[in-house]
Amino acid sequence: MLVFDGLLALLILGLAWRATSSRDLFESIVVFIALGLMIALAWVRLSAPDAALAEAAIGSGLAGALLLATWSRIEPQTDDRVRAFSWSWALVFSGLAVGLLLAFAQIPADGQGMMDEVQAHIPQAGVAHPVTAVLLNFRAWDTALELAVLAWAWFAQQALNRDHTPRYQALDGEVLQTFAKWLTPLVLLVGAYLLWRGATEPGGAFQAGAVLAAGLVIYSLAYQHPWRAGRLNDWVWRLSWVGGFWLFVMIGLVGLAMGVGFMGYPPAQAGGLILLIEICATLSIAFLLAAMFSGHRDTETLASKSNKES
Amino acid sequence: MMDFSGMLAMIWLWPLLFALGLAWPRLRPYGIKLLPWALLPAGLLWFGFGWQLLADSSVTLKLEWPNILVGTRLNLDRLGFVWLSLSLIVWGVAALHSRWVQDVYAWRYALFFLLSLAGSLGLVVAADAVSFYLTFSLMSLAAWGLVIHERHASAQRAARWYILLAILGELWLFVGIVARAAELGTTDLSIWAQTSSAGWGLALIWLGLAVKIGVPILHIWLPLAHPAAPVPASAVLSGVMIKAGIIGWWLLLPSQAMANNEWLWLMPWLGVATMLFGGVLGLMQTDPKALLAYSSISQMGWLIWGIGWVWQSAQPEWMMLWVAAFAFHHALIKAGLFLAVGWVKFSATQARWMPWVWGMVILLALLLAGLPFSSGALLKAEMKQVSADALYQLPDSLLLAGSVITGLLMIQFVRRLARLEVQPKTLEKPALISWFSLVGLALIWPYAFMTPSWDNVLSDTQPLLIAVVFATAWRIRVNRQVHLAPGDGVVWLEAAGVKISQLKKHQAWWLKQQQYLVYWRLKSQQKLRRFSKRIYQAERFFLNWSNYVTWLGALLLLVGLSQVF
Amino acid sequence: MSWMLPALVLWPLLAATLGVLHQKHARHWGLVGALGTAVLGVAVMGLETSSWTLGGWALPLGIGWRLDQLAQWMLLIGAIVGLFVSVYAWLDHTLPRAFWWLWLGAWGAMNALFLSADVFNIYVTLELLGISAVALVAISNKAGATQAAMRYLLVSLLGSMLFLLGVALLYGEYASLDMVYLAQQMQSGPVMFLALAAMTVGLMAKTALFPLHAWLPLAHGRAHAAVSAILSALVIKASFYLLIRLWLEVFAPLDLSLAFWFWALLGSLAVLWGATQALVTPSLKQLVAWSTVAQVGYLAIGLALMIDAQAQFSWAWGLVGLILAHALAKSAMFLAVGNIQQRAGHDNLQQLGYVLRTERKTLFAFGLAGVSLAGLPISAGFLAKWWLLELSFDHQAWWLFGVLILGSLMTAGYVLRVLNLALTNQAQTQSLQAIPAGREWLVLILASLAIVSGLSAQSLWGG
Amino acid sequence: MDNSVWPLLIIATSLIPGIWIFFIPEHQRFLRSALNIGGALIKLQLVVLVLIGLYTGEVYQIQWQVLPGLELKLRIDGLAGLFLLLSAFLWLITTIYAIGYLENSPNRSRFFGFFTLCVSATTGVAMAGNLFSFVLFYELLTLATWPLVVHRGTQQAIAAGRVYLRYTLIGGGALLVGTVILHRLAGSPDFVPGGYLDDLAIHQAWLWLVFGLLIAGLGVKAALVPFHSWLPQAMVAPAPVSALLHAVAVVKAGAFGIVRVMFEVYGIEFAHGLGMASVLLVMAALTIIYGSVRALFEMDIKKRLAFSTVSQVSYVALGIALAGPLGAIGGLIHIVHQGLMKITLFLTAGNYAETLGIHKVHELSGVGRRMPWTTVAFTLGALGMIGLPPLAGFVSKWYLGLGAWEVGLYWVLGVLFISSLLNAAYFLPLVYRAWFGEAPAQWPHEQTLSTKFETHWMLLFPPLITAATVVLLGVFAGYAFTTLGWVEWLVNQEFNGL
Repeated sequence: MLVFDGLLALLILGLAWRATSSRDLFESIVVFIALGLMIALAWVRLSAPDAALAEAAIGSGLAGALLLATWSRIEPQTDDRVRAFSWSWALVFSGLAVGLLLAFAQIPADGQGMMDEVQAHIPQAGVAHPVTAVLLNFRAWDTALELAVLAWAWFAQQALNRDHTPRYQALDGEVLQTFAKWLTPLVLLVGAYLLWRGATEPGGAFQAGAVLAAGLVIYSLAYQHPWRAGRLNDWVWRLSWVGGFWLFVMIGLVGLAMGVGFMGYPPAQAGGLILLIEICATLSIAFLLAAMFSGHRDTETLASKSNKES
Repeated sequence: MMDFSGMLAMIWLWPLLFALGLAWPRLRPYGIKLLPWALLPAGLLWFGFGWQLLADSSVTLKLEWPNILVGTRLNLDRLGFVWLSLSLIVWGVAALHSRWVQDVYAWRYALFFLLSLAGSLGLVVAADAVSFYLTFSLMSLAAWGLVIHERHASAQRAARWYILLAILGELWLFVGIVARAAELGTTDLSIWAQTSSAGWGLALIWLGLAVKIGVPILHIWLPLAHPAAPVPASAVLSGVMIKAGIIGWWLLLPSQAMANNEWLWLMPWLGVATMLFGGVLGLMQTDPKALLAYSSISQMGWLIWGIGWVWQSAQPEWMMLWVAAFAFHHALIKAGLFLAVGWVKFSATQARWMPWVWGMVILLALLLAGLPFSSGALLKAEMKQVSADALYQLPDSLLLAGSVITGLLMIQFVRRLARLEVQPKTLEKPALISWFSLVGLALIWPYAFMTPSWDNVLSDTQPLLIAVVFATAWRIRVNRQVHLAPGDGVVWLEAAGVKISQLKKHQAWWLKQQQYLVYWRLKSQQKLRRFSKRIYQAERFFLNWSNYVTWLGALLLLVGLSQVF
Repeated sequence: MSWMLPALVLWPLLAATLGVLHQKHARHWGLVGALGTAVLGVAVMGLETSSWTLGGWALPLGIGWRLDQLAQWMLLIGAIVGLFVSVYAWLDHTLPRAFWWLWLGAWGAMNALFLSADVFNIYVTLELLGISAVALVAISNKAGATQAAMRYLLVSLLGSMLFLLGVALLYGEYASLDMVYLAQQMQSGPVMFLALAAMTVGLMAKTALFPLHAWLPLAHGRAHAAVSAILSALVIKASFYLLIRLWLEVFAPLDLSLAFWFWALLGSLAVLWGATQALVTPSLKQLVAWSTVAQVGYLAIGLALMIDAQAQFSWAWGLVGLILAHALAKSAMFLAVGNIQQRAGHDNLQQLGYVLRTERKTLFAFGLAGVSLAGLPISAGFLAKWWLLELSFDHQAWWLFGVLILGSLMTAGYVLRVLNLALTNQAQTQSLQAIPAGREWLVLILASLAIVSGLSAQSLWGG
Repeated sequence: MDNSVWPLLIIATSLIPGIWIFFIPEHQRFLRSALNIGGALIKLQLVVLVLIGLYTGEVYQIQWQVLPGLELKLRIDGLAGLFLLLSAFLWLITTIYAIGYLENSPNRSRFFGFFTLCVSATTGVAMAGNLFSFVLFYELLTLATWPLVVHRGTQQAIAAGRVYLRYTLIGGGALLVGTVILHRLAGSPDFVPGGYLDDLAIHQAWLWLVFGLLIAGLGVKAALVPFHSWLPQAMVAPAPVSALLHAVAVVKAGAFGIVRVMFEVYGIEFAHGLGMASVLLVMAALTIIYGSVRALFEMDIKKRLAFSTVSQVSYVALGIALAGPLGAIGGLIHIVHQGLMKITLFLTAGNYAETLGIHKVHELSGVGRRMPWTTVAFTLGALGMIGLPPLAGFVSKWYLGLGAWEVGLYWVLGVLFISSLLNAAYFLPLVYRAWFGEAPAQWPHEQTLSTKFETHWMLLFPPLITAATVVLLGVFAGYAFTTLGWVEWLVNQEFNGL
């Protein structure tokens, strides 16, 4: 494992260097996303899967999406002022590397973290899997806020995309459309499974949401704006972005009212409530991620815009 | 008996009121005509107090206003009465003669006349140092307006020198007064008279007043100012104001406690020096008024000499009356002489009066030159006699020389006057009468309290005779006028001033410095602009991503590792 | 736990989401959210200081919240500035509606951050804050805003990651994320120094402390006025607040003898560099942004002076005073600039003379804010600077006297660059846009607060 | 009424109108003038009432805790009363003048707003009860006066304003640092006659440093010599502003601060013992001579007056630094007397400029005939400056002279002598020209401002009133209600019996 750790560390350093020294902005972004993933891996190695998940979802996935969205809007450019190599860089970062190594050498190898504590409280948590327990019960507030982060990332992107240029071109072709038709139920199934599994084993709302989002994206690649055909109301669509967060904090407030404390559940109902939250959160995550990819077109905005122009 | 103490203030506030009245344009045309009336309270006081003084010769009028200025006191005693008398007479006659001033700015003349009149009367009654200083300055500075009145170049030049020296004297006086006041803790002159204080304070007071008196070297303003001023103004300048210095010495210096001062021996010598100095320089003048001015300096020599021995005597306040009497004598005659210049100059066409005028002129000249049985001769003889017991004596021959030179001056004066260019003006009868009265008074006043004796006739005639002989001899043998511009030393000083101001090299250097400064300022502005631009561009360094991240790493290193080592 | 605390976070977030749902009236939802949050933020001053765990889970497990005086003050500052900025923004019809949900998101995130005592939770709030803040910059239609936002985003993410690295190290070492617990357990060692270094540098980047400031003038200079006010007055303060927490609380047991020099030097450089740039920049808004860079330097100097334990702890309120003073003054200043910029249609200093002269109230407000920034009496800024001077005296750091005074003078210098223009006789060169009178008054009141809060410092500080 | 309200009221009577005026539209001349003059009248009345109260032993003070151990304190003591009365009176005068002066000029609301704020700050400076409060108002004064200096908005005005601020702000910085150090050494107690630093004698080096900082800070406004350059440059400001700067607000605030520091922080005997008084004395003496010499060579009337101010204001510092009761009297009365004389001079100079367009000395020729009353006032002011009796200036010089003798510093008398001589040298030519010079056929820029008087009545009467005051204060110096009486009472407190 030491070899793997070493490689990982080198990879992180190398990617970081590449991300900052690249002359091409797009390359920088891609490398940055990869860097986020590597860091998530490092979290796993540090036996902090919750942090790893968060990092992967937010630091790499979300941030990457935002970066790309932004990149696509600005004019292609290369930053001439970036120097490929300089002595100050080399000096500083080799020093830094030495320092880091020295520091890491001090970390106790047997770090169990809070695992004992978590295990001890699993019976009251309403779910069996420790990560899920941590995410949705012990540290439910973190998760709620992360849902908010996801929502706001989309809001932010929406705010940026003021000229409403489509993010992609629908891919014409029978194959894709057929594939999408077949795939969709499967995706739904996998999503539900992941969600359910989260109670006892690694997995949960984020993963499930991500899978569902993938399905949605494929569907929308095949049929441009399927939800625009009047099949889904705009309002419902929007509600899906914030619903997960809403439900989560409402239940948290109910906890406050019932005396369990803000973001707490009565132990008896914990399992059910968590499941409810997870379902809503999954949906929210799925729609948010999908929307981020496809760039939801806001009819209202369009209408007001055309009004102004005329 | 009436209480006249309130009049002590009135005599000089009244003229000030007149002066204020002139602010009203409607009154201005009457300014000159009103002048005699400005002396009304002074006249009343003179008359009223004169009677009291006759009844009891030691009576003193007093007035105290502790809250005005830093405490104001006024008083009038015998000495003051003598001074008041001479001021009153001379100012009065001059006021009547002021009608000679007929230009558009006559009201301005009247204004300054009133102001300096107020000062002149005020300082006579001042009994505290600040009032004295106030009135003295008022008189001195206002007289500048009289000097400059005619506005021609020489008047302006005279006024310039006048004001310069007046202010210089004023400031010396001020510092001296402050020094004395601080040391004695009071401004009450009755205490000042009895208490001595630090020498340099006294010296400054002495010096400040010496300017007014016209002590040689400090005299330079005098021969310029007197000829430049209108005739009646010259009369008061020479008749009254110049004597303010003497009374100032008397009042401000510790007159009752001077006897032991070792520098007192200087005073008689200075007196004689002044007599001869004024006389000799006066002889070199062509302008009769300038000549009279030098004569005044010369006559002041007598007063300096007089006050010198008064200070030595056991009873200075009594002896001072002799000096006062001499001042009275000189005031009447010198004022008369100056007015004579006016009469000769302005009234030449009035042929009917001219013999009388010339008669008066010669009479006055003789009185000043010490005609036996006249005030001049009597007083000089008397003063010599009472000063016989003084510690510091002078050889008689020197005093004789002083008298002789006065005689010579008078001869010269009459000759010069005869050659004066005339500018006819209408005759003012009241003025003429007042002038004749003045001469008459000058002639007869000594007999009120002095009995002339025939014993000294010979010695009294001596200086006059010598003067006549010498003048005649000179006329026959040499027959040459030695010229000296009025103001003697001024000429050199002015020349020096011109030289200094013409130092081209100096000016060029100064100019260069200024140019350099401007250049330097421009240059530094340019530099600043370039610098700001550079600063602005320097931020690019931080904007550079790679630098940014380098900084980030460096800081990490710094925070992290600085603790380890 | 009082319902007010969750409400402080949830009210703005929920109002923001309602705004998203009901976009036509996003402005009004935004105002409702802002007013409510502001009221709550002020009301929270009346609560007892205490700490809680969320969900009833005992400490090592759950997330801790606490309300101490520092947190109360930060919430209050947020409430006051937030209120004014919100009303101002509400009156500004040129703002895109996205402003509202982004701004409320940022506000909620900040409130959550101030309440939290859990380092990981703080990381999450930092993320929410960062995303909202970056997007706020980006919604400006000014040229270059997107690039500036991009740069800000990268810095913000970099900072967050470094912070997270520190969190991980702390967790790895002590198996806890609670600040109080960490402070109790804190022991010296290379890992801790690394953690401290990583978190510090990360937060420094977010706070824009020299030399990591480069993103700020670009971002703040190009954003909408209301956004700049929020960023300068509040957002960078949130990360500075964390620096206070870390250095004066969590890592306080470490031997930080060199820390004084670290902060004092960087602070001084920031003061001088920021002020120098503000003195030469050609644009009004950039000038104010650079002023923020300089003022952050003062914060750093304040921190430096506080680290040494010689000072009594009550002096820490001076630090809060510094934050308060700067928050009020800087928000007023940015809002004033917003008025001017909108009226003139540009912010090129050279051509603003006429506009400045006609905008009396706004200019007056700008002047008042400048007075406070330069530390002239009797503003809050003056008292803060007085406090810094006194502390420098106690530390015998004479050179800091020089820096502080020089900084003040330079501040006065660049404020006067603007005021000077108002006094020139520049003629009108272009037609002016109308702006609502309410905005002028609003700015004036806010700027007056910067002055009045100095007068009432004692009653605020409570001894 | 509670006595603590009075200080606030006194400030409020100018602060509230001041702020209000900012928001009055330009054309509402009547409202603005009413506010101005109304405020000034009420303030003057309040000040007079307070002074009467003070005389009967009332105590007027109010304090406000700003930070722990740091109080903002307003207190009216005798010294404050002196300065208050001066500023309240001269404010009224200058306001009337300014209204006349700025008729129909742009930006009047701004001008009068700051004008009024400036007086608020001045009264604050007067009433400050401790050094901290003093510094507060002192700096406020800087801020309030700067827009006035720059008011004209010309290139020159802007440059002058920049110089002004550069000086005053740096000075303010020095003052602040000094105050902070002093605060850490001795706390911030109230000003107290005799000072409160006696028991700190061991920290001599500190005290010297603080002294240097304070004097540098105060010296800038008081225009002590190395710090004076801003003053002549600030002349580009409109005449009422110059009058205010030179006579009441700025330079006086500096001089007043020096008085406070020397008397009531250090304590004059203590400062004298440490040698600080001597340093100040030498500085003041140099300033007096230097200012006069420079004035002699200035051909611009206002600049000449400005250098005259440099010289004259230092009389205050000189009097204080003499460290004796009589010198102190001289210094303190000069605060008032110089104010009155200088304001007269500036207002009349403003009249010349406004009515006839006269700015240079040589243009004054014959102006006495065209504007006799103005010239009378000018003459009185100038003669007062020279120190002629019975004008107010004489009383100051008299006591300064006595004070110098009293402590045996005879050379100071020499300084007074030279200074008076120079005063005469640079003032009398002006007076002479005005009265005796040949009037030109046409004035540089004549305006008919009034048919009845030589100029607008609002321009004419203020200098006449101040000139009359100059005379009255000199003539009636001995009365208890004049400056001299008041100051003697004050100095008695500092020196515990004369």
